[in-house]
Amino acid sequence: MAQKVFADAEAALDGVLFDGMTLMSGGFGLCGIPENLIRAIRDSGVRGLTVISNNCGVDGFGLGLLLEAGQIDKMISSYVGENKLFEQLYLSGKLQLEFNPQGTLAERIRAGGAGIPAFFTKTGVGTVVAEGKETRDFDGETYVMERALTADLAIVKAWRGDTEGNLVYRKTARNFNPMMATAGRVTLAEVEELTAPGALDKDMIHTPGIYVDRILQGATYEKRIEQLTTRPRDAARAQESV
Amino acid sequence: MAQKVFADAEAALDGVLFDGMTLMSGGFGLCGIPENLIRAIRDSGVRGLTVISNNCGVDGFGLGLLLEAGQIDKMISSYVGENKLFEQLYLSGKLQLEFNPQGTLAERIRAGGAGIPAFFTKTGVGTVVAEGKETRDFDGETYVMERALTADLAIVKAWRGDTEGNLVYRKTARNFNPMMATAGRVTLAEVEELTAPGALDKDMIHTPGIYVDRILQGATYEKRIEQLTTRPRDAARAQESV
Amino acid sequence: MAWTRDQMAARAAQELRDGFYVNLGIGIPTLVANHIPAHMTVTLQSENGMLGMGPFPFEGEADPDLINAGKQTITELPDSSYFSSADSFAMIRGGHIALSILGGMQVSQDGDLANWMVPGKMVKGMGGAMDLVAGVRRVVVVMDHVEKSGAPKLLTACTLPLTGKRVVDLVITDLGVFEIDRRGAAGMTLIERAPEVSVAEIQAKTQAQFKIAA
Amino acid sequence: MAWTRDQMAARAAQELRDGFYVNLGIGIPTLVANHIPAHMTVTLQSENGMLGMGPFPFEGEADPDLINAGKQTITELPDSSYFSSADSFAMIRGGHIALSILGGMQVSQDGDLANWMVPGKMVKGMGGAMDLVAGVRRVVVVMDHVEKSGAPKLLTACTLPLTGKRVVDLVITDLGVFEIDRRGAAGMTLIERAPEVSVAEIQAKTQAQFKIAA
Repeated sequence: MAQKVFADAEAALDGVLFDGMTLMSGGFGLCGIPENLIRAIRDSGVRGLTVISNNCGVDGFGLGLLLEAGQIDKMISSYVGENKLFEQLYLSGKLQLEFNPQGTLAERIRAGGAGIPAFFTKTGVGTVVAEGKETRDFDGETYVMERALTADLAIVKAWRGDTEGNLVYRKTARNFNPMMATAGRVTLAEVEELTAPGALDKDMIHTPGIYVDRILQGATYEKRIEQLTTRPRDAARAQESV
Repeated sequence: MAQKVFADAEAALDGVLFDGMTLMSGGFGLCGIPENLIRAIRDSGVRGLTVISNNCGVDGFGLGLLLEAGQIDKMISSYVGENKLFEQLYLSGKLQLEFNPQGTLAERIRAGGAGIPAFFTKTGVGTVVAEGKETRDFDGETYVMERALTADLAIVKAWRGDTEGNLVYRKTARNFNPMMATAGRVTLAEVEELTAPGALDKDMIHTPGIYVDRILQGATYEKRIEQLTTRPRDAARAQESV
Repeated sequence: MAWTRDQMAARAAQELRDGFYVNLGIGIPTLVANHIPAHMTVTLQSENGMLGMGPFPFEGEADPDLINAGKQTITELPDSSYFSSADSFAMIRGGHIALSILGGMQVSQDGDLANWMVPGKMVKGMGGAMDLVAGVRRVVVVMDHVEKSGAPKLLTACTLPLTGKRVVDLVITDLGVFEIDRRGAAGMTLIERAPEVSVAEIQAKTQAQFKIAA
Repeated sequence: MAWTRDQMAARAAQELRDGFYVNLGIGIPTLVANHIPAHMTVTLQSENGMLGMGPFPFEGEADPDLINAGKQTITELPDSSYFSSADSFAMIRGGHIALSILGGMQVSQDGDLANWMVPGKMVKGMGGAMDLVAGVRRVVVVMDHVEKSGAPKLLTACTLPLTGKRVVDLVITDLGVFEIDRRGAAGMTLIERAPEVSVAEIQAKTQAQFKIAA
């Protein structure tokens, strides 16, 4: 019987990495990133990667680890943000960067998984994003044609998953993970909790197991917070909780 | 404060119906159809409808009621199936019919809700479905361009919904309902159980409330079964249950 | 001796592999589910929005919210999942289903398939068939070798409106099994015959040109 | 007297209507949430995949799985829902969000917006801004009237790479409020001034051509 469960990230990556490959990695900022698989890819030493991910982690965490190790040749992202090394490598010409509007990036990945080679969107018309791309009018509005994105390998992070690869995400850690799971020629999922089939509500599965080739329970989750913002408890509430 | 909850189907339909309008109706066969809203539309007497729905109900139930009452001019569907009146009206030229492959229909509706005016698919290339449409090669394969579908009104059926319009569907009664909820200029949802906000799991909402303009709890649900298929209990199991 | 419907389904089941996700059409293809080897994990997709389709329910336990693409009441399994029609056909169109087994009215020697309408007569509609043949990685058609009238169904070119062009990989009829090189130029090849069915009989009942496997 | 950041946010809040679904950008637009009138139901969308964004968590209660598009920890409300990035931008692109309030570096008199990069200097990326300005029904930009250097930010044409062409409906600066007829030919109109700010001062600090509302 086919077996999808692997003992750890290193085992799950066995045989699927090669230099020059295209990698999709789920997450938005540091939220919902497959941190165990990223660490194992760093340790594997694979090089020349094209990485499709909304962001590229931060210095010292998430995909930032692969940037630091010089394993990434090109990023396809919507946001560099506060990642200094990313910005610096790009500005110095050491890293190729293809900026995509976030929604276009998400839809290109969905299209890749859904067998749709191209679609039209209003996003980016009249900007550098549309340069060199076909534009076209529908009902008096101008749209740009965007192509699908797929990858040799997709790595995603879910909250819970079962041994058949059915996945459930938690809160805003869902983000790009469900689409990426559909767009990898091979898809690996890491989960915080691996369950037996039947433990997940069948009406509530975000990624059906068909999309997941291998699954593992992550050894540890740091789940680092990028921008901790809080508010003080107000007096009334503080009293209540005493 | 904005109020989305209506007392019944008739009240929810107030002011949104007009002759010659385009109507989307969720459901696959008789599974997951907005039966209360369909009955109220029949009673309203609105005419000249273009109806976008995978099927057209059966004689005497579901959208079959609108067919019988002569309220439909045109269907956009993937399957006539066992609906004799549908077949007969079409063959005698009294009903226009635009056949769409089921997946193309679903994707055209999703595109309509998602601001994508057109997309390419392999489905239907080389068949009557592609006649008169643009075809195009991507990476050596031929695809046909399909346009988005929207409607003046979308009516959908969910299992549970809250007063803000968040919806959850049950089993295969989900089908076309989530996409249609996004593609109506006005969207009405009927539910079996209307709950207060907070009663639904926030990670498990299939249709966010933003898509639902009006919501009602259906008065009655017949939930007719089109093809009842069962198997006998085997001896061993029969014994167990004694 | 021609194969029975059940024997055709059993032959189609030989196309299954462990771990496959499969979509079965209405009619004989549905019977394939009864022939999945016990040691094999095969997950059935139903294009109305379900993965992991179980058997028919016991009497009195049918759920109107749980039907297959043929609108028959079914059951779920421990690893089942439900999804929308758009997500279901994204799965199909995106090439995630390994195998589709479906019925046919006509198949051409190049792999064209017609199975959704007879102009002026039968207007059922294509349902999900056009999406399945365009999107699924391997397409197997199971059908009678000839029509009730005796007219051949394996043709040089289909005369009925097509469901898909160059989409069929394998045809299983009551008389034999044909491989079709739909992506290349090798055409159609007879690779198996039902017991006691002669090549001559098959040739007499087939309009399509076909080679005979060595 | 020029408006403070908070006063600009308060002015932007006047664009809200009961029942609106709204997306707020980073910076001053975030402050708009503090000015939603008590009798009004306004639902905030966060483009990373949430509808119904609540306030920052109490100390010690931050959840790393719950952040907004600015990557700040936030909370949920009773009617919140979560969804994928594809579904989030389907919502945005499909015109389901009534209003987007975001920051700007430059706005042209035709409604072009630049707010995502300074070539060779700042490479943050556009994130979801291009999708928001293309998809949301009404776009309001809140920004300082001039750069720190004193250079005008309301221009005849933007000099920085665009976020969108003819996308801005209203600009709120610390000096006044401008309406832009982005779908027509009427151009830009000054419709309000901050207290004690003269038309002459605004004209001196604005490169764009604008009319003055009667």
